[in-house]
Amino acid sequence: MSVEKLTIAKAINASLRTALETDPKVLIMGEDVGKLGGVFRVTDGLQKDFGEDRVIDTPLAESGIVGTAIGLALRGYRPVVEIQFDGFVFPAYDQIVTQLAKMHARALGKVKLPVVIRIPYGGAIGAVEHHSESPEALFAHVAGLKIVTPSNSADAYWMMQQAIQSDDPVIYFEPKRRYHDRAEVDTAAIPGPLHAARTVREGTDLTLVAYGPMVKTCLEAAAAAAEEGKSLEVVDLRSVSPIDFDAIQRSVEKTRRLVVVHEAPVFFGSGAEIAARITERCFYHLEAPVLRVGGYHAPYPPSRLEDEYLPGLDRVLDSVDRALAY
Amino acid sequence: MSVEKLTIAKAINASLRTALETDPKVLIMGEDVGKLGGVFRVTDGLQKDFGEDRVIDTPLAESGIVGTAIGLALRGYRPVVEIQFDGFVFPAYDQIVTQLAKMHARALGKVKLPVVIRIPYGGAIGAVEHHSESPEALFAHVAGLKIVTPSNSADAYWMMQQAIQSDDPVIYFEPKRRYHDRAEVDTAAIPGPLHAARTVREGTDLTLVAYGPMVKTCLEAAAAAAEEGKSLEVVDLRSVSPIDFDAIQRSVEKTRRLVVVHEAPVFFGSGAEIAARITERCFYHLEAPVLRVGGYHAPYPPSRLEDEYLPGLDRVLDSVDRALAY
Amino acid sequence: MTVDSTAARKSRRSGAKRAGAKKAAGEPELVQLLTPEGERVEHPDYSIDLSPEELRGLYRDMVLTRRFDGEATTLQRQGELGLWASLLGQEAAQIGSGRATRDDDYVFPTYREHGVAWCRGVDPTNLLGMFRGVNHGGWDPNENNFHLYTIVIGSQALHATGYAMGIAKDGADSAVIAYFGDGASSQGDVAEAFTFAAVYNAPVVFFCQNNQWAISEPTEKQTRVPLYQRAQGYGFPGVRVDGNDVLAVLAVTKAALDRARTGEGPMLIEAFTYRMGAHTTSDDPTRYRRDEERELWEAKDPILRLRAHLEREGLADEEFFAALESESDALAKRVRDTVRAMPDPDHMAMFEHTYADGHALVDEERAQFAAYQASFAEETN
Amino acid sequence: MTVDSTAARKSRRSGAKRAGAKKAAGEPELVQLLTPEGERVEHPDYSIDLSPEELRGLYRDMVLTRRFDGEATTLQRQGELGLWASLLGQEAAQIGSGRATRDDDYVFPTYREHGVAWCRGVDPTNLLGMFRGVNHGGWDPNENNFHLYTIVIGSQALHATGYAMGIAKDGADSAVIAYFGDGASSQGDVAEAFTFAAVYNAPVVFFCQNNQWAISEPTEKQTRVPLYQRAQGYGFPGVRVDGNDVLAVLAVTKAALDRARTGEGPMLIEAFTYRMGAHTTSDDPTRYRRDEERELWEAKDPILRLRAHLEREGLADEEFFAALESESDALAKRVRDTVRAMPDPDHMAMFEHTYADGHALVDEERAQFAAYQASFAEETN
Ligand SMILES: Cc1ncc(C[n+]2csc(CCOP(=O)(O)OP(=O)(O)O)c2C)c(N)n1
Ligand SMILES: Cc1ncc(C[n+]2csc(CCOP(=O)(O)OP(=O)(O)O)c2C)c(N)n1
Ligand SMILES: [Mg+2]
Ligand SMILES: [Mg+2]
Repeated sequence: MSVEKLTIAKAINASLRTALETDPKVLIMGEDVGKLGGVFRVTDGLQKDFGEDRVIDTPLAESGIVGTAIGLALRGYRPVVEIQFDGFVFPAYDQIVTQLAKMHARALGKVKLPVVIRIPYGGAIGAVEHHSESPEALFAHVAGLKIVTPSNSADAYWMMQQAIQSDDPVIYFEPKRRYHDRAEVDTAAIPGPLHAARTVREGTDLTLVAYGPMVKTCLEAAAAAAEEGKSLEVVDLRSVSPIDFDAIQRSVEKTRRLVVVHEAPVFFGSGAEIAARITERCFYHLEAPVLRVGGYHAPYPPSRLEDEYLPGLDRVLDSVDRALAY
Repeated sequence: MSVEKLTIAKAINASLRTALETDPKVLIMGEDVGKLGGVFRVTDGLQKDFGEDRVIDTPLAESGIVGTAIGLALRGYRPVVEIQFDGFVFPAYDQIVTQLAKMHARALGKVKLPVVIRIPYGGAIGAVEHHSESPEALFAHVAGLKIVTPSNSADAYWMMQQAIQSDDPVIYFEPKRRYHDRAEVDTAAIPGPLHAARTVREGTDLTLVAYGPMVKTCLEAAAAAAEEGKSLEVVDLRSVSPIDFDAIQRSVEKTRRLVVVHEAPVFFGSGAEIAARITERCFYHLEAPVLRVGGYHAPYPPSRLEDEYLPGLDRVLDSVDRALAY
Repeated sequence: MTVDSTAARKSRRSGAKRAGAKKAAGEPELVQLLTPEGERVEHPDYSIDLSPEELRGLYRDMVLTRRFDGEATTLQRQGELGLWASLLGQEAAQIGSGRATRDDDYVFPTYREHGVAWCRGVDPTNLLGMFRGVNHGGWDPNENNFHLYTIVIGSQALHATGYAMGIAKDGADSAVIAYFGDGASSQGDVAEAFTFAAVYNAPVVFFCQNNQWAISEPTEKQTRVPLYQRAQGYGFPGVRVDGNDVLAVLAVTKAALDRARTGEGPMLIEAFTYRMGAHTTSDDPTRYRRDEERELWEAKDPILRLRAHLEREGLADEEFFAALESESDALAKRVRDTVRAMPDPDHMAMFEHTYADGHALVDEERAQFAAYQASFAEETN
Repeated sequence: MTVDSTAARKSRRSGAKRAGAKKAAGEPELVQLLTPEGERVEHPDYSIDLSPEELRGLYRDMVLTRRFDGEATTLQRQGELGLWASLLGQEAAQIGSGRATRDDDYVFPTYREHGVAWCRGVDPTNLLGMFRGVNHGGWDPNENNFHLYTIVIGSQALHATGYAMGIAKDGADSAVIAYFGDGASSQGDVAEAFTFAAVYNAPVVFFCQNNQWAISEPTEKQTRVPLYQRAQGYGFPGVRVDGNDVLAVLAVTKAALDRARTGEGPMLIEAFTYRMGAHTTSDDPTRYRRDEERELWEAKDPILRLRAHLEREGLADEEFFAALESESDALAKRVRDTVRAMPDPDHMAMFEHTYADGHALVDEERAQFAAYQASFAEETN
């Protein structure tokens, strides 16, 4: 039987295991990914079963991790690199932006860098500073990277398979607050395209676009709105670069209203790009401006404030009401 | 006489000189800023006149430059740091994003980091890779930073004075292709607010918003459009964080059409934020969607292609026509 | 309290095999002034001469720090803190180095320097705010010249170096001490700090607590030679000190700070110690290390060691120990009470302090949020 | 061509003051096998025994490289290139190290390794594309195991280390050589490369061309001790070689590569040389250094040195030199002609190669751009 109920964390683990089994070139690298199995246990048991040569505890240096992963990829390996928390990706930012993203173009396609960078991201876990951020926009602006983020176990499994198979560098953002959400995974299914959005709830009055941890929040918002007689469609973006604008457009042409929700700060966030492009595409369809719900222009706050900082049900519904009021 | 005709490069030099003269805590730091006077000669003559203790040639390590500048600021200094070219800011990105931007909030306001980071940016100088980029969006998304960019000599002078006086970290992007543009600077003037936009040409049919190197391009576009009987208003943004949305809104309420122009890639660029927010603010005023003109989703190309990659007169006018056609 | 401040300039090699330079088979030498059994030994390069009162003071510092630390761990288990990073086992490294600093020196800690904070006069309850989640750092760094905890590994080494460059520019004779761990030694920022410190001859002491582990990774994952040797290649001296020997740490750190303040530039101290507990309360060390290792190090416990010395030499009586026990209890109670009473920050605090001079967007978002919150109040009305 | 490959393992110190280990007052020793006057000397740790043909080959490599380099400088002045980074003065460091590599080794250059590219068989005209602005790197790295030029200082040290880790995983006996400059030694990435290379015992040779300058900054702005010493602190050997002595560079590099391929791990070579020209054609070195310095180094010219040796030993005749002169002229002409004929890339090339597997946004922008361009064609019609 290939259908199993798995948490998101376990689904990623299973996917990494499958990759290690089927492709001898796949490597796992990062801080504490080996014996400990990662601080979230996402790589649990992999070093034990595949050895230190394939599941590599690295020195504590993110630029070094990504930089050596690039070298390993040049040698024909397919490294899957873990950044321990969102806020610790920045020491590697230079390697990601100036090397990983650009080398394929620099070489006119003559080298490929199939590197996956796993980043547990987002808040709501009561953590200290740097452990709750959502930096996806800082990567999406950079050409040469692909950015995906699953919201459920099946996607977690399959999108990791596809990310590893991709010949492009992929940043794979893991919604850490949802690691323990459990759902069915069919490991024998035929997955859809990696960068296609998915409508996870149909509706007619307004479209909610979200990805990663906010998909569940939006589904809850849609359920709550339904009780008030409002029919919200929820689109799980799944990919932040490229963005499946066609799917959003189709939905908005139907609902004529759009609210984009993410944890990252609104200013220069994904919502801006979506609002700008969908407004251009759907100018005559939109009954209301595209509204955005996200973090504020402030460092991620101390955890006792994160409930206020993060978009929750109420803030989503507040924006829905505002959009419907146009 | 305090009015002089200066190039942008000389105006910045004069402003740094004034700051060094008036505040003993001001320091200049960076690679080759001393004896050489910087690869663009922006710091020319300053080490000779103020000594190696104030104008510091640093080791070749951008994280080190920004990191030690933070330490110097904690000690009460006001370092003005040069990053030699836009594409070389990324090794310092971690220090900028996780430390420089966040320390004031982390300390609940008890420490201030008056650090200015000068970055010559943008293309059209026929340079090799990494020397022509426009990374402003990658900083604007990050709370705790302020981002400004002058388009002319007078602003170059005064905005540097204000950036140095600011108790917040300021990233000061210098439009390197305009370094040699010359204009009058009144060093005795009373400058307006650092983060206010300025209408540099009045018009009635459409608003062009630009900053840094693209202001001149937009003025040229407006002049060309005028010959065809189209009246374009040009707003020089001057500040990318914060953005003077009020000024844009006022203009758009009048012209009802907006095109945003920047060199940086369109995807997740400044234009997205401006389009999203102005559409929300001016939903019933806009006759056309906000259009964006910028770089493509590709690494900055080899210089023989940069004329095609960068927004020029024709591409701006093409978007103007498209906006007017709604 | 006297420490031979010129000592550090002498060659490290010259001390090999002599009394006080402890060296297990295959292990590099190590400055030691107090054996695990509490016996005073001499070292050719580093000497120290403390009064009984000073010795009792160091003991008190370590005991209170450990008690505070244990109380914080308990508070985390009780849900009062979100996380705690215990210093258990590293008391000597922290108290020894912390007590070596002068008031005008400046300290850049990691997130584990609770003992150093204690020495600097930071109220321990202030350290708990960030672990409780009510702030990101609850003290004024300039009040005690003790910077905020830095979580991004290695960053503070550069801040410390820059600060020290500023001291040199000011012509002051203060010094800076930058703490970091064995894991942190791999970060580029630490290497760049070494480069800047050396080139500018900055008065900064790099104090690496090699507690053998970076979460689950042993030091072999960061280096194949002892970390103190790193310094040589950058042109300044490095020394390994027994990090569980508070006297040796004090002597070596004081010498290094004095060296820095007299214009001799940076120095690297590797305090060889052991993280006796978990990395943080979120960590489960049984997954990656064996109990025997911990037991081995318990025999070198920094507090027991100094106690043995005090007892052996008759420098402290029962009354002292009993009084200290009460003082510990009182501290623990105060910490407990203070933490429990720590209020959650006001929601509007999110919008404070992002900028010193304000920012239009923050103003706009603050106003929107206030209106949004007010809308609930209206609904309830 | 034989080189004592075990040499590098011996202590560097043992060679001090002996023949071949040149040391000016206050300067560290330096492996040298050929004096500036062209006299062969022996070194206790590194030996070399080359046939006259091999010696002439090295001479030819250096002469052609310099001629190519000069031609490129001229082409830049004529506006055919946007920029040129000349290797003038560094021919021995590059030819010696380049010729030490085996075909299956992998090379990670900076932006100045034109001589190494030559040794690897990269057509020199291919190097010019990026300086002309028609591409960012015009060759297939895997064709000659010669990576693209890397402009962001220090980044490639990590790529080299990762590649070497891959070689080790494959169980191959190839090695990697990573080039970087004295300035680059300050970058955190280079330090992290040292750490990773040491921890994984990766077969990588770090080859630092200390040409005394990082644009306008002398090496004292990067370090206060000789750079080769940096390696020790990371647990692998470092050696300084006379970078203007092609024989010494060849011997030392070959030994280091052999060492790496036999599982002995990384090594750092500091080739002590001099950038005789400007940093690039955009640079004006008269602003920051004195002519006398250059003159001093001209006396150590790597090409003159080997020529003196060839002549002194009667290993090459007039005919050889004359033939080489013609070959140089031919190369120069070919370079000139090829560059001038290099077409500008098609505009649509902007949209190629950002991704290997495509990207919806790129497709959209490509189509928009094509339509936009077509609109001009329409207008003209
Ligand atoms: C840049 C960065 N990467 C990763 C982490 C996550 N992290 C926190 S502590 C730690 C280990 C630190 O080890 P060490 O430097 O030895 O200090 P110790 O915790 O042992 O005191 C890691 C990997 C971090 N805080 N910062
Ligand atoms: C990260 C980064 N910062 C700055 C630059 C600009 N830059 C180009 S070459 C150079 C000096 C390099 O000196 P060195 O490493 O000694 O190499 P050399 O040019 O002497 O061969 C600088 C600062 C760069 N290319 N990359
Ligand atoms: Mg540790
Ligand atoms: Mg150099």
